[in-house]
Amino acid sequence: MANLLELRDISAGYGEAVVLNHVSLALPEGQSLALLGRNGTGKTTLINTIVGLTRRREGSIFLSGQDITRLRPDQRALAGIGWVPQERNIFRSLTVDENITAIATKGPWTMERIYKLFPRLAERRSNMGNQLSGGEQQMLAVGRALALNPRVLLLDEPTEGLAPIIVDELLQALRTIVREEGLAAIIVEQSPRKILPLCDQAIILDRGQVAYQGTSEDLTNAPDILATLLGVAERGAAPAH
Amino acid sequence: MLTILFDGVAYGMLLFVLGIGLCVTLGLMNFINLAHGAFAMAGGYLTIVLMNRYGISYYWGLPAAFVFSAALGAILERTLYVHLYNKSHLDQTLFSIGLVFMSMAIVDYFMGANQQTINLPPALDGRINVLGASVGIFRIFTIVICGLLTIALQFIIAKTRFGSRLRAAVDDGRVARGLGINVTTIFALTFAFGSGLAGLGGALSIGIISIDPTFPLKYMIYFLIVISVGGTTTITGPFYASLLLGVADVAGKYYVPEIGGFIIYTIMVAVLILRPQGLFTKGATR
Amino acid sequence: MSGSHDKDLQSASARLLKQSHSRWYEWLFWAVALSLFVIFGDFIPGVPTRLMLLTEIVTLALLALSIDLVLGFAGIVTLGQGAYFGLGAYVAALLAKGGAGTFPMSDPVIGLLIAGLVTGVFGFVTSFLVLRGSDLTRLMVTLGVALILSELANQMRWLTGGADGLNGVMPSAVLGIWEFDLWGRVAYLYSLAVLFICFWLSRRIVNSPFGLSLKAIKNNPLRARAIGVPVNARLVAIYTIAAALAGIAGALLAQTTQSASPDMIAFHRSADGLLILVFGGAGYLYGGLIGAAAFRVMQDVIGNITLQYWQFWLGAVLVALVIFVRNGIIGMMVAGWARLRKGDGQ
Amino acid sequence: MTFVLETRNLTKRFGGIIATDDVSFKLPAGARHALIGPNGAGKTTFVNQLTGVLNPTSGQILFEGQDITNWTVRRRATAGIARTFQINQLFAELTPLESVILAINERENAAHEWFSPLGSRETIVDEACALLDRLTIGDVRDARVGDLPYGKQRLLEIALALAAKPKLLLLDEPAAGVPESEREQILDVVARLPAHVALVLIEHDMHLVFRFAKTISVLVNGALFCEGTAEEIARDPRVRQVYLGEEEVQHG
Amino acid sequence: QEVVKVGLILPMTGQQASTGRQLEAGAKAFLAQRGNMVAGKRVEIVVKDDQGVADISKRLAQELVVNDKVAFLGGFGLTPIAMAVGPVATQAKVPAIIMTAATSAVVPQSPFFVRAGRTMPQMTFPIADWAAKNGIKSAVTLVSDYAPGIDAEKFFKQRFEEAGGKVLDSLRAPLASPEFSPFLQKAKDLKPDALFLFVPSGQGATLMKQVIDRDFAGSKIRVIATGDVTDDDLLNDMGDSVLGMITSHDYSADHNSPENKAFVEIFRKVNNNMRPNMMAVAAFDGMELIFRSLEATKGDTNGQKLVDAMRGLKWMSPRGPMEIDAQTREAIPPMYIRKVERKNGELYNVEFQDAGSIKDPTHTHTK
Ligand SMILES: Nc1ncnc2c1ncn2[C@@H]1O[C@H](COP(=O)(O)OP(=O)(O)OP(=O)(O)O)[C@@H](O)[C@H]1O
Ligand SMILES: Nc1ncnc2c1ncn2[C@@H]1O[C@H](COP(=O)(O)OP(=O)(O)OP(=O)(O)O)[C@@H](O)[C@H]1O
Ligand SMILES: [Mg+2]
Ligand SMILES: [Mg+2]
Repeated sequence: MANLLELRDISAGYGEAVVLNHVSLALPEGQSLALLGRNGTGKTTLINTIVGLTRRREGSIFLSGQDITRLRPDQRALAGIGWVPQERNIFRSLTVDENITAIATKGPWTMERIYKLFPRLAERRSNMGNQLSGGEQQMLAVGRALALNPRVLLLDEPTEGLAPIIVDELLQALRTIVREEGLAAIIVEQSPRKILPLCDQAIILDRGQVAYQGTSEDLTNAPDILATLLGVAERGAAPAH
Repeated sequence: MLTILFDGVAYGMLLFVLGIGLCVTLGLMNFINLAHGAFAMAGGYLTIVLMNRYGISYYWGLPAAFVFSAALGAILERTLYVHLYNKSHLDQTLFSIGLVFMSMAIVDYFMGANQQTINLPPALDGRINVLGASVGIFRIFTIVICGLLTIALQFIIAKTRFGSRLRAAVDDGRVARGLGINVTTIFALTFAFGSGLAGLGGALSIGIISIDPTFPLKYMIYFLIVISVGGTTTITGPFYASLLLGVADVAGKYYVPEIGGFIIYTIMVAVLILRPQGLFTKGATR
Repeated sequence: MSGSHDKDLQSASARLLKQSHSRWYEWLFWAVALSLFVIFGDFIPGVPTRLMLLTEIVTLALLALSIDLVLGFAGIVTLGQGAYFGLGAYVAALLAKGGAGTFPMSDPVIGLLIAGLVTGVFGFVTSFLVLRGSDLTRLMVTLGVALILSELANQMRWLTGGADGLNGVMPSAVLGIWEFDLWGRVAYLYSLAVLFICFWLSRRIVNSPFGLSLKAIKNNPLRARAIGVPVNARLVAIYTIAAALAGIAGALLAQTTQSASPDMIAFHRSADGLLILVFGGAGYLYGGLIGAAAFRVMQDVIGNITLQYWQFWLGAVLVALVIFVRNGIIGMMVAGWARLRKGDGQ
Repeated sequence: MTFVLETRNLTKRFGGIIATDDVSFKLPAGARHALIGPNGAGKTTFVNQLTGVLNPTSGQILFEGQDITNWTVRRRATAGIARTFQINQLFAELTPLESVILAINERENAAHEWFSPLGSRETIVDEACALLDRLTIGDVRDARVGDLPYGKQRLLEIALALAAKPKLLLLDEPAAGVPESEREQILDVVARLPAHVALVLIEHDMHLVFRFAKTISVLVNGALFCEGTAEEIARDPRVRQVYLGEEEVQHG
Repeated sequence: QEVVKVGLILPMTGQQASTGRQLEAGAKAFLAQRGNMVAGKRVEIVVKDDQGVADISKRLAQELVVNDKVAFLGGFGLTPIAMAVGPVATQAKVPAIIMTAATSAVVPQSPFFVRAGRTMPQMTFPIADWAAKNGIKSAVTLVSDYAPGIDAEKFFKQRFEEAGGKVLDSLRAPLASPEFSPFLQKAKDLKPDALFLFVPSGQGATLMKQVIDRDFAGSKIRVIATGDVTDDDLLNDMGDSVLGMITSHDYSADHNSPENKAFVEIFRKVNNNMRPNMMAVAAFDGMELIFRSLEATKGDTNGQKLVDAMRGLKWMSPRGPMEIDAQTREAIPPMYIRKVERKNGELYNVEFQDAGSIKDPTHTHTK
């Protein structure tokens, strides 16, 4: 099966400092990947490198087999990369509506559909970006990325600051969307417990390098790896009911 | 009385004309472009040259000034201004002052240091009676043009997708890029347009004042006052601010001439203390 | 980490303290400034006398230093420092004139102190205007204050001489000992000494806890408030101090040129001060000093080459500097130094 | 019982939106309280009014029995109200050490000293270093704050609030962006605060909430939806319906 | 061969730049006409740009004296600039020729000041006289709100009212403002017989534009001014609407004399066909003063001797007969009433009445 997104041997950094070292990954249609790692290991850097906003030093990036390494960020976005930045970065002087329409492209994700996913946003549609609560901003950031009608979704900690009831819904919804609409997604998360059941693959970064790469199922069943690489032994993913 | 009101409005329009391009480059793009006056000067001098040397009519001079300054703006944006968007306001100030110095010397070199004026076409010259007040035709002409421009601009900014993409790019250019907005092109177009407006403003203003190489510095204070009092988020804000300042200044000088020199500055300071974001901004608090 | 804990703490405190120690290059800087007196003081045959220019540079440097305190450290963009500069100039000039060249009223040092005091008070009063608003707002409010003041200077003819300026400004000998001379020798040493004292004070201020709180306010006033920093009081304090320094700078210029006229309070003073500071690099204290020297010398050199069009080249240098260099001349030197050291390391 | 904090009929409107709806709320000294609720329920707005960032439309706020409704942000801070911000509010150009020293200086009334150099008071520097170590960011204390990874910035955010040695500490999603492993650490630091300090935690991570809180208030649409002990809230089906969803709740 | 240096301190950039250019051009024209040798010495000009700022001019003066060892200073666009240079001239005993600054208070500031230009009352008295004699009973004055403007207002009022006229109101427009309409409207509303104007020579064009726009001619109000407003430099661009405007001044490029013909011709030749104005002629006469004084001292550059040699000098200038008052060191230029007319396709101030030579009336001092 053809890979929708493929990274080959990516190194990147800021200024002189190299933060990412030779990261490779491949993501076929309909699959999602959990990107894990402690603070400062380079998750955001990896996402931003795919978006095209960090200085790439080596390696190449393919989207549906097409080399997008040399495209500008905006061209990559139009080629199908949808991005939810870690700090949300809602356009503060645009209303909720405008935040979406400003970047929307034609496709299955219309404004109505986004508002259906986040009814809370619909109630605030004429609020300015800087007049939203933290969680509302997060919803808008996700909605905005969907409005691009992307083929690949890059979500940098998309559940941060969302109420538990929404987190569940959102992750479920993302999983369905990715499967059914043939997208691919990379989801950065702090909590493996939440994300692993919903993803197909998983990568753990450690100091800019891939420390673990495999299916998320394998990782779920490897508490020692989770413990050493992420330090999360004590809180398993035991089901509640 | 009515004449004074009308003169005030007309003076307001002069202020607005001087600042209109800046509403775009500083107001919308958030670039401290003190070189605004240089683009206005370019438009003004082009019109003078076209009229006085080549006998071309003022009506053609206006669009020509727009096109010329816009082209100049586009070139400078691509070569110089692009490097400045990500720098601090302070760097932008220094840079644009540098451009002002250069423009003054260049104009001095080609056009000489003395003041230059134009003679308006007869249709725009002279005065007519409106509601019993005698008013200059050219002043009406500027009021009409400014009013139309304001409406059109405000529409583009507030209601079109281009407007929201521009504001998004200004809010956070990096993220806007990452979300598919071609910030480079949008900025280039907007900057060129703003410069064109500056040029048009320059061409209009020489119907009322004369021009010399110190123009960009001499009137810098005025166009900055308009923008800061009106607020930087809309076009209508500076428009109303110009009207307010114009009427207050003219009426003040007419009725209490002793304090004539202080009025405009005092209003500015008072407004900015009471409403630091400008008089006509929506309450954007944070 | 806990093993070397004590030693670690030691060095944290020591490292902070070290930041406020003076470095060798600082001593070099002042030594050079002093040696210029010998070189350009008409002691060496064939070398032109440039002490007047140097004196002008010193006053500008002091003006830029005062802007650095509010802008580089507290983050208040100001285009109105000329107001305090001019006020200081008028106060000093009026004192010198009033005392008709006699001690103590016309004594330059006393004049400086009074000028600093008066402008400090005026700075305190006006500081409340700059507490709110964005960069642009503050720029315009400070500019507005300066414009109003300069219009006042023009209107209060009975006191200021209006547009003609004050004449007959005759400060007495400095401390009653050193007469101002045609070569500007006394003027230079006197201004340099004043600059040095003001600089030293500023340096203590920015390296103190008070200075730290200013930097915090500049970075994030919302957070500063939330941890209990009295933001407004701090801004008022530094603005007042800076105003007094600007006043002293103006007083220096008035005394050494024996005149005061509306252009000492005009817009271009504020603009020059700001330009010079950004040119030299804001936030280093030395930026204003080096900027003033570089700016004026450049103006002088280019002006000698092309009398009418020097503005073009000056503008070109400004443009290039902003595009290619971060943080002005000092920023350039710091970056160069870092690269050099790195080259050594490899 | 003495109350550190009390609000009376606190209401905040933004145009047509009622962000805080007639909230009367009491917090005893030494409380370990959590404030939860759906997104946009008005939690941050509530905290902003307590700390003075926003002025309430109507109602009163009392701190240790005094009406502080009209106090400035800073006056409240010096009186002993500290907070962390949901979205980082740090001093990007300073180092973590400098940031914390600054906060301690303010507390110790040493920040207006303008003549003695920074670092001349060793006790303050020592305290700052110790605090940073406690929050596991001692190793980056001389880095530029703006260059720190997000998670470390979150920790510094808390360090700044702790440095003030507050009587009332308001934590607005302190763990957001912090990896699970370190979340516990944060709570430990917070839990070790003196018993008389009243703590209010806003968090969407229910593990943390239920481990930490003795009492919980639920805000919905700006109004107090229900209050109770942690057990009561965990069991409340209405809370489950509006907020918790299927979230599994273990009570520590 | 010995060199005598003349240091000219001129505003070559900024608001006053056009003044500086005219002054420099005038001095150049003089050297082109007269040659640079006098009393066996070669005269050299050193030009410095003071940017119109007083303390810079003071510094430049000092450097010219100390470094360049100039024997004369000259130029000075504005009163405060001349004032600032005064102490240097006095201390260094170097004659300083005031070419532009027109306030009467300047020359008494230093015993080494000598004026080659003219003073405010010398310019305003003739037009006030003319107005009174030509059926103008009432007038309104409008001046720029700064010292020379206020001088103009004062002297016009004084002279005009002495002659039986009445000044209805004295309006002052802020120096920097580009808008004159409230003042012009007020003047119009007062319905005087004439409106008297004075603005610094740079602002004439803007003012006249707005004066014309307000249609004073239609309301039977005559517009009169000192020659600054219809500056030769700017006149041509102002257009036909200024035709017929009456002003008083000592120089017009149109002045009909062989001296002026020669001056205009050489001036245009060496200065890129520029038209000379009152600044240019003042610089030209300033150089004349320098040369004549050097001739008189036989090349001696002792400052006191040079100044003494200038006292009472008389010569035929392009403006007409010129004299330096032996007592006050003030210039006594000839004055004319002129009217804007079209000549050979260009606008000129055409002199139609000789107002004679006027001593500056404000001076009572001797020395
Ligand atoms: N703008 C920057 N300049 C310099 N270094 C940076 C910059 N941004 C991040 N870094 C460094 O790059 C490294 C990786 O940071 P990154 O933000 O990618 O981590 P992360 O895994 O996303 O962490 P977190 O979980 O905290 O979000 C960190 O060590 C950080 O200090
Ligand atoms: N300045 C403002 N203008 C208008 N509405 C605002 C403003 N600030 C906040 N709101 C609205 O008030 C409501 C409460 O916001 P608040 O930030 O307090 O929510 P929250 O409970 O903290 O939510 P979250 O859990 O998502 O952080 C939100 O619906 C928000 O859109
Ligand atoms: Mg990250
Ligand atoms: Mg919140």
